[in-house]
Amino acid sequence: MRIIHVVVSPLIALTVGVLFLGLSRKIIARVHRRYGPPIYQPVIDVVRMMSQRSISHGALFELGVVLSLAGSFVTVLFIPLGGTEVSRELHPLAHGVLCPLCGSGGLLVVIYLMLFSPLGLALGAGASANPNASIGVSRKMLLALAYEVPFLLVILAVMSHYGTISFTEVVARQQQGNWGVLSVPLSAAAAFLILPAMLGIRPFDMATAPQEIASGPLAEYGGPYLALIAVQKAVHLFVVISLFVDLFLGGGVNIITFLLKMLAVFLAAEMINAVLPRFKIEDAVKFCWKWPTALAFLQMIITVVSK
Amino acid sequence: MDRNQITKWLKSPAKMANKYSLHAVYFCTGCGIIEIPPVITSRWDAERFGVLPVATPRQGNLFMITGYVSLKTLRAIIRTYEQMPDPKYTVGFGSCPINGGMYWDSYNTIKHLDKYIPVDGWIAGCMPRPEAVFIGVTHLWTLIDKGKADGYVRYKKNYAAYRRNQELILGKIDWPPLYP
Amino acid sequence: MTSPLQEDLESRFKDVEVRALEQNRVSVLVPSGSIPLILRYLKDNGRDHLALISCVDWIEQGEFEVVYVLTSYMPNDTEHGPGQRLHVLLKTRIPREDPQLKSAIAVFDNAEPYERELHELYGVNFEGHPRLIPLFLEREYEIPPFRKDFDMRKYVEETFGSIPSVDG
Amino acid sequence: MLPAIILVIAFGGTGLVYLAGRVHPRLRDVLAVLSSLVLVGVISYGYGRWGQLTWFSKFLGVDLSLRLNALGWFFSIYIALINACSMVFSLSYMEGKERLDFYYSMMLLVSASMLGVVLSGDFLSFYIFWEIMSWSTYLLISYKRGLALHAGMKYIVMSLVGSCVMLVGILSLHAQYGTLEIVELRGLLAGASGGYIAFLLLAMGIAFGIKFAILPLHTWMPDAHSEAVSPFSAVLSGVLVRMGMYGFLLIMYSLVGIKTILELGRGAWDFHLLFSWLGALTIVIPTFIALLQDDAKRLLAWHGIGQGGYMIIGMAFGTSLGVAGGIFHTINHGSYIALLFLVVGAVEYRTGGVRDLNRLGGLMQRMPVAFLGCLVGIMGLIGIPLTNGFVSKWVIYKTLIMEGRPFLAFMAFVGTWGTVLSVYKLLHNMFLGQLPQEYSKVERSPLSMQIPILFFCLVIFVFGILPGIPLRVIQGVQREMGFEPLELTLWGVASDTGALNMLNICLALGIAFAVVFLVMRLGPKGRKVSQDDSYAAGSYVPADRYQHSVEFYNPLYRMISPYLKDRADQFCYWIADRIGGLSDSTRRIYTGYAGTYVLYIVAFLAFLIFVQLVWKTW
Repeated sequence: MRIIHVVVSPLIALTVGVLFLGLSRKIIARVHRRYGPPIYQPVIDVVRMMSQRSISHGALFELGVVLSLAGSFVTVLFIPLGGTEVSRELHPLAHGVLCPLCGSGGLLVVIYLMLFSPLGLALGAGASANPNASIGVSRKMLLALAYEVPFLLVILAVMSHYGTISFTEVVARQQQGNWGVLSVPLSAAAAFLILPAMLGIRPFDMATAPQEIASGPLAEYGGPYLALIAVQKAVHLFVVISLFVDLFLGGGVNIITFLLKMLAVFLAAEMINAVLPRFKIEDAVKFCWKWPTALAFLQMIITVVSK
Repeated sequence: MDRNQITKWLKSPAKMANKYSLHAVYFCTGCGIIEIPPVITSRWDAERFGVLPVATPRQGNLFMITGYVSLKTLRAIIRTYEQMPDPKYTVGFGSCPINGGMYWDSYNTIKHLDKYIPVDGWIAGCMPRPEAVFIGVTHLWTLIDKGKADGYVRYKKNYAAYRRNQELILGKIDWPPLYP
Repeated sequence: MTSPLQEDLESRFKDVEVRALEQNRVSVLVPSGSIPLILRYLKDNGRDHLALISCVDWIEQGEFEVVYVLTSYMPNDTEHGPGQRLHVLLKTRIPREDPQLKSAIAVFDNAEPYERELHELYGVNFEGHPRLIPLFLEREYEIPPFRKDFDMRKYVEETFGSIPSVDG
Repeated sequence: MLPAIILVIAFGGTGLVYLAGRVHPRLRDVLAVLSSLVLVGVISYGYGRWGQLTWFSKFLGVDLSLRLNALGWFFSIYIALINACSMVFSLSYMEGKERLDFYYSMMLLVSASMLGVVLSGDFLSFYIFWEIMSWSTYLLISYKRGLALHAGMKYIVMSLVGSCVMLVGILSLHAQYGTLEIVELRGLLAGASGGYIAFLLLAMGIAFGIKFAILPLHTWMPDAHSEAVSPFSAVLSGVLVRMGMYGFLLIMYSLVGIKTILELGRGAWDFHLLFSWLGALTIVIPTFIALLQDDAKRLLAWHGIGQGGYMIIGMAFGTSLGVAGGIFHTINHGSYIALLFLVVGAVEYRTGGVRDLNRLGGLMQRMPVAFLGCLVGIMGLIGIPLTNGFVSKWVIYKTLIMEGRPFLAFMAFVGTWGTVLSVYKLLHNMFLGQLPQEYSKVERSPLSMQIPILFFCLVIFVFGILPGIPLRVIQGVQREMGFEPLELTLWGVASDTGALNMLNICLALGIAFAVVFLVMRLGPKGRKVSQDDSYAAGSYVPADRYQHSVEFYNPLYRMISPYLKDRADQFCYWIADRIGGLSDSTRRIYTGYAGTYVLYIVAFLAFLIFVQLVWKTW
C-alpha cells in the first residue's frame, strides 16, 4: 500500500504544481486585461525545452539541478496530502493517510529537506561561472535567511502548541479541534505574509530577476536543465502551499478537499504576485524581519505562556 | 493555429512544442525595439501564442533582430546567436537587415544580415506594426511545420563560410569558432 | 555696435575677428595657435561651459574649420542678465592635409570625447590627448568618413559588396 | 591493564619519533603514522574491557589511577582517529617545512596527553595530563612564529587561568573528602550540600568552558585556529576543544549525578536552564560573525564555536535523548570540522598559502577531491539529511520541543540557517565561479591528503545513513552515567513520539535522484563549454576580468555590521591594559637610588610609631 503512495504523491505534486504554474500565468494575464497563454502552456514549454540541445558547464552544473528536483520530490513524501486516521470514520469518502514517509521523521525533516532545492540550484549556478548567477545565488540565500526566521518561529509555535513533532498528528489534532488558523492565528498571518517570499514570486523574486541580473541563477541554464528547473519550481510551489494548508487549514479530509484548500491559498498568493513590483533585497530582509517575525514571536510567547 | 489537435502533438511533439512556445530573445538594435513593448503587453499580447520575452539567449529559441545592424552591433548579435540552444529561429524586422534599407550606402551598417548569420524569416516594413509581427510569427509556424525554418542547420553546415564572412567584415573575433 | 566682449578680445589678442551673428551669438575667428590661451581667458570670464567641438570641411579652400561652442552653466544662485545667455562660437582654420591642434583638455576636461570624435571622423590630430582611440566606429579608415573626399558608395561597394553570400 | 598500554604507546611514540627524526626524516614519518595507527588498533581492541588500575602510588600522598570506561573509550577512539588522519595529512602538507621533528613529536604528545586526560581515573592525573595538553598545544599553535606567537600567547594565558581555577576545585575536593578517585567521589558527593556542588561546578566549569570556547570565554579560538598549521588546527578544532565537553560530562553526570543536577538552583535560576541559554547564545552570535569573515580558517573557527552551542544545549537538558544528542553531535562535529580544515589546508598548500576568500575561485576544476571533501563537509556542518550532522541535530531539536522549549529551538534553527549561508560562501568562493588565471595550473591535492578527506566523507555518510552504530556505543555511555538508554534501530531512533528512519530518507533520495537523472538524460546532452563562454549581454568576457566572489553577502553586512563588535574580545583586552597599567605604576617604586629606599624605611617607621601612639596595639 505504501509503495503506491510513494509513487502517487509525487505525481500528484507534479501535475498540480504544473497546473498551478499555468494558472498563475493566466491569472497575471487576466489582471493585465489580456488573454494570456492556455493553462497547459508550461507543459508546452517543458516539452520544447526538453527537445533543445543546450550547453553544459560540467558535471556539477547538471547534478545541481537534479539534486534540487530530487530534494523537492522527497519533501513531498513527508507531507500529508489530505486524509487522516481520524477522518476515516467521519467521512464515507475518506481514505487513509496519504503520506508515505511521515513515520520516519516528522516536521523537522521537512524543514531540513527544504534545504535541498536552494542548495542544489546554488551549487549548479555556482558551477556555471557566470557573475549574474553568483549575484542571484547570493540574493537567494539572503532572501532564504530573511523568510526563514519567521517561518521557523511559525513552525515551532505550531509544534509546541500541539506538543508533537509528527506531522500527521498535527493534522489529526486540527481536524478534531479547530483549525490552525483559529488556534494559532498570528502564526497563520505571519506565514501568509512570507508566503510570496517562500514561493519566490513577484514581490520577492529579486533572486531570479530577468531585468536586473538576467534571471539570476538560471542565466546559464537552457534546454533540458531549464525544463527540470521549471518542474522544480512547480513542485516547490506545491510543497510550500501544502505545508501552509497542513499547518493552518487542517489538511484535507480527503485529497479533493485538500486540493481545493490549496487552490484557495494559491489564488490569494497570486493576487499579491500579480500586482506588486519587486523589492530590493535589503528592503525584503528588513520587511521579513519586521512584521512577520513580530507576529510569529508574539504567537510563540502566547503558546508558551498558555501551555 | 493547430495547437489543440492532439494527433499532431502525438505525431511530432518537438515540432509542435517549438511552434507554440517561442521564447524570444530580441536584440534592441536600431529603431525596431519600440515596436516590441506593444507586442508583448496588454494591447496585442504575444503571450497567447506562447511568445514570451526571456532574459538570456540560453533560454530562448526565437531571435528577433529589430532594425538596422551596425558593425559594432553585429559582433554582439553573432555572440548572442551562438549562445542560443540548438533549434533556434531568427527573424529580421524591417527592411534594414534585408538589404540595408535606407542606410544602403552607409559605411557603418551591415547590408545583408544573412551573409553573417542565417535568418529564417523577414518582416518587411520600416518598422513593422505589431499585427505584422504576428503575421511573421504565423509564417514562422508554417515554416517550422514544413521544416524549412532550418537556419541553425544551415549555420552548422556552412559554418566556415559564415565565419569567414564575419572575420572579413569584423576583423579579429576574440571568441573561438563555434564548430571547430 | 561692438559688444563689450568684442573690444575686450580685440584689445587683448591680436588678429582676432569678432562678428556678432544673430541675438546672443558671437563668432570669434582666431589663429589656431592661440586657441588654448583664448579658451582659458573665456573660461575665466563667464564662458565656463564647452558645449561642443565640431568641424566643417571647406574642401575648396583646403581647410578645416574647427568650432568651439562656449556658453555658461548659469548657476541658479546668480540672476540671469542678458549677457549670461551669450553663445561664443570660437572658430579656427587649419590646413586639410595635416590637421594639427593642441588639445583643450587642459582647460575643459570634458573636451576629451569630442576630440576623439573629430580625430576619428575627420582625422584632426590633437597632441596632448591621452588616448585617441575610436569612439563610435568599429575600426580605422584610410580616409576618415566625414571628409568630403571620402567616396561613400565606392567604399560600400568595396567592403560590403565583396562579401560573398553564403549559398545553400 | 589496557589504558596503561595505550598511554605507554602514545608517550613512547612521542620520544621515538623525536629520536627517529635525528636518524632519518623518512623513518620519522613512517614511525609517526605507524604509532597513530597502532593506537587506533589497540583502542578499538579495548572495547568492552573496562577496568581500573593504579599506575603510580603515593604521588604526594595520593595514588594515581587510570580507568577505561565507555565514556573514556568513546572519546579516546575519536581522538586516535582524528590524530591518525591529521598525521597522514601532514605527511605531504609539512614537506619542506623546517623543525619537522619538533612538529611530529608535538602532534603525538598532544594526542597522548588527550588520551591521558580521557583515560585518567582520578583528578590528579587528569590535571597532570590536562597541563601537558595545554602547553603542548601552545607550542604547536605558535609553530609558525610571527602572528602565531601572539595567538599562542592569548591561548596559553586563558588556559592557565582555567587550569588554576580547576586546581582550586581539585584541592577543595581533596580537602573535603581526602580522596581524588572519581569512582569513590561519586558516592561521597551524593551527600554534599547544594552550595558546594555549585562551587565545584563553577570552578571546573570555567576551566572546561575556556577549553570548550563557550561564548564569553571563546576569544582565543579564532586567532589560535587561523594561525595554527592546518593539520593541527584540524586536531585542535576537531577534538581538543571537545575535551571541555568530556570534562563537563565527567563532572555533571559521572561525578555529581543527574538528580542533583536537575534540582540545582530554584525556578528560573536552575543551573541547566542557564547553561542551555548560554549554549543557545553560543550558537547564534559566532555563526553570524562567521557569516562575514573573509579568511577561510577564521570562518571555520567561528563555526567551531557556534556548533559547540548545540552540544551544550543537548547535554544541559539532562534527559537521555538530549545527552545522547549532545555526545553524538560532539563526534559528528569533530568529523566534518576536521574535514573542512584539511580541505582548506589542501587548498592553501596548492595555491601557495592563499586563504582569502575574495581571491580564490573555480578550484573545482583543478582539485575535484578537495571540492568533494568541502561539499560533504558543509553538508555535514549544515545538517543536510543523509549526513551525521542531521541526525544529532534532529535528536537535539526533538528534546527541545518535547521539553517545551521553543525559544531555544528557534535560536538553534536560526544558527543552522546562518551556517547555511556562511558555509555556502566558503564553498562558492573557493571552488565555484571563475577560475582566476593565476590558479589555472594548480594540480590535484596529493594522495596523502586525499586519503583522510575521503575517510572523513565516508564517516559522515555512514554515520548519517546508519546512525545506529555510534548510537549503540552512546547507549553504553548513558547506561554507565545512570540514564535509561535510548531505544534505537540500526538506522535511526525508534520512539512513539516521532521516530527517525534515515534509511527511508536515503532510499527515497537515491530513487528520486536516479529517476530525475534518467529524465534529464532523455533530453539531448549539453555541449561542454569553457568558463569564458558565459552570457555577458553579447560581449566577450576576457579572462580574469570577472572576480565576482568579493563581498558575497554585502547587503547583509551593511545591515548587521554595527551590532557585531566582539565585546568579549574587547573586554579581555581592556583587562589586559588595566593590568599593564597597574604593573607599570608599581615598577616606578623601585627607582634605583639608595636615597629613595632610605626614605621608604623612615616613612614606614614613622607610620608604625603613629599607630602605636594612637591605638597602643602592643
